[in-house]
Amino acid sequence: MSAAQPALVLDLDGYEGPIDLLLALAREQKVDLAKLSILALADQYLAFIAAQTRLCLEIAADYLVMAAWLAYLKSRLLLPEPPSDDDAPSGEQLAAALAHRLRLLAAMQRAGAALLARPQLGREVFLRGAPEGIPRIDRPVYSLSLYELLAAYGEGHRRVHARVLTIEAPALHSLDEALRRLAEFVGQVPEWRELASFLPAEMRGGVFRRSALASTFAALLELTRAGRIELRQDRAFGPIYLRSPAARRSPAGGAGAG
Amino acid sequence: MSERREQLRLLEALFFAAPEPLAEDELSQRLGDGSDVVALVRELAESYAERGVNLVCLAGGWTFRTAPDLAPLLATERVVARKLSRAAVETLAIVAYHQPVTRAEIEAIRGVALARGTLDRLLEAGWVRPRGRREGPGRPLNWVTTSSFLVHFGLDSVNELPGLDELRAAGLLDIGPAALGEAPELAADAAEPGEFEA
Amino acid sequence: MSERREQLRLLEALFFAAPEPLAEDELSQRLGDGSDVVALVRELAESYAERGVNLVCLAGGWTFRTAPDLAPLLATERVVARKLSRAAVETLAIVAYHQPVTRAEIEAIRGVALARGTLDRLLEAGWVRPRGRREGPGRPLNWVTTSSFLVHFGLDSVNELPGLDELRAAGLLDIGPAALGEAPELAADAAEPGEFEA
Repeated sequence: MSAAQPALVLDLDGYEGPIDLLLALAREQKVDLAKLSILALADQYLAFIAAQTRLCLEIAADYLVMAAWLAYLKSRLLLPEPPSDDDAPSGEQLAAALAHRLRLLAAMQRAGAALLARPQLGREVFLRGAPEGIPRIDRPVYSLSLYELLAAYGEGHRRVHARVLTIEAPALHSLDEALRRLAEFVGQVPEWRELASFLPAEMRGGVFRRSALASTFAALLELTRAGRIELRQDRAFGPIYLRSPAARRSPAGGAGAG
Repeated sequence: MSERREQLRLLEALFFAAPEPLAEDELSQRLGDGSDVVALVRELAESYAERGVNLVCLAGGWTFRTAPDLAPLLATERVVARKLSRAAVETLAIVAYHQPVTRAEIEAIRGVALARGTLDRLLEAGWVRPRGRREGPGRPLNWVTTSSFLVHFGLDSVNELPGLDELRAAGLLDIGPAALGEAPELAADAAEPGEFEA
Repeated sequence: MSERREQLRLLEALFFAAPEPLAEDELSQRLGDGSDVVALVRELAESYAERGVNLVCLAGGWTFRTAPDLAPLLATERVVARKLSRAAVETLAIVAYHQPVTRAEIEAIRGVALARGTLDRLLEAGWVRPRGRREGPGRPLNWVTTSSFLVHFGLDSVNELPGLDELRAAGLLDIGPAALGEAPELAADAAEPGEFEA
């Protein structure tokens, strides 16, 4: 037997485990797996293992375990069943179970081959090479409550009204404007003159006039503090007079202030 | 002409599986010398001309493309919930209260220009629509609310929208301290679109 | 029957455009209620039966695919797949025919521990995936095949696996007591992957 299979001696690596090896040996019996002689197969396996002179123990461990189990099975098949141990499977049952395993693995090996023999995607058959895809269009649905709608309307009113106020503000005579106006007269008022004569000429309504008076008065105070103008009021609520300081009246002359 | 039929089948499979358009000289190589690729491709293109996919020449090669007229049917619609911007909600409210109203009037009432797309959003939501044009310079479109606007807000007509007094009573027109005492003028303004203008 | 023709065109375009097989209920949605999707698909499949691309049912959905007999002619399109090891092929077959199946069961059937990487390769190919855990000691993962396994091997469902009926009749879809109980040393080995790995 060993002469007939020199290749097997060197080639444990070619087997996917002890069952696979058993299956290969069984196939050498050239009989239907269902009619397999497990006893003969066990002999074959043991002979095969015995012939391995160069077994790498690490790789072969499970093959050796199987060999031990087959030797045990063989003894169970050859010797009369021990009377004790009612629950333990008989030698025949163990052999049948092993045969089932062999047929199962053989079936799975065939099934694997059958799967791979099918036309495979990307090898024999192809799907669409460049699917355009199905475009998605989002249809928006808006949710809005009546309350939100009405609140937005109220909010709009509020905002627009606030805007009206900020736009009206420039219609008043500002302090900056008054300062600019008065600065033009500084140094050109040698005699006392009434404040009212410095108010903007284009007089408008009451609010504007009052704001012009107030801003011009504030500007006068500012210029006086800076020493650029002099103020005089003879009595409470009386008219207010102003003139340029002495130094500014005569730019060439000496010091002096009022 | 069984061989011709086989060549057409092969062409069909090649166009189908290729990731990009196939040029005629590539096809010649695949079909073998002496094949009349031009005629074969023309025949295949004709047999697909009326179908859901067409064989078209793109970027110097031939490829299958879904028929252009089917594009709208191919797309899948997906419903997406969206929120309207504040500007859009306010614009909708103005259209509701002041309709028919022109874009310029809406802008005048809001005091700011309408961003591009604000009215489009409302149009898309199906809540406003144009109705006729205003006589006058430029003949601008008039905007009104739609019946689905009424349905959405559970109203029988726009007359059911609360009046300004009712809005104020509900606290929705409350005006901040900056506005001082001028609320009554606003009420008058609201009745006449356009007078809000600063 | 112009409407029917339009429906066939739309189906054709959908199958060409879709990146994956389309199930019949998806198609019903697209074509509208009351469309006889089954009959339409059958008609389209028949009209393509002799052509270079065929309409086939894969993994529960319909899709176009090149005709299998053209394989040798399409060969240069071939993407050379890495060859699967014998262990991987056997493992794939075991998962396909015995699913859901645990790693220990795969090892019991094969009579040897799974080398590191065998399941990984199949997982990487997208052909198997874990699904749930087996109740019992250690709660091991169950392995099943995926829909891309079906698409790859041209199957509509696992019920179409070749030879399934004969295997069932021969009792070979049962892993059986032999693998689990009555060859104790093997079963115990199988439960501890890693010990055998070379």
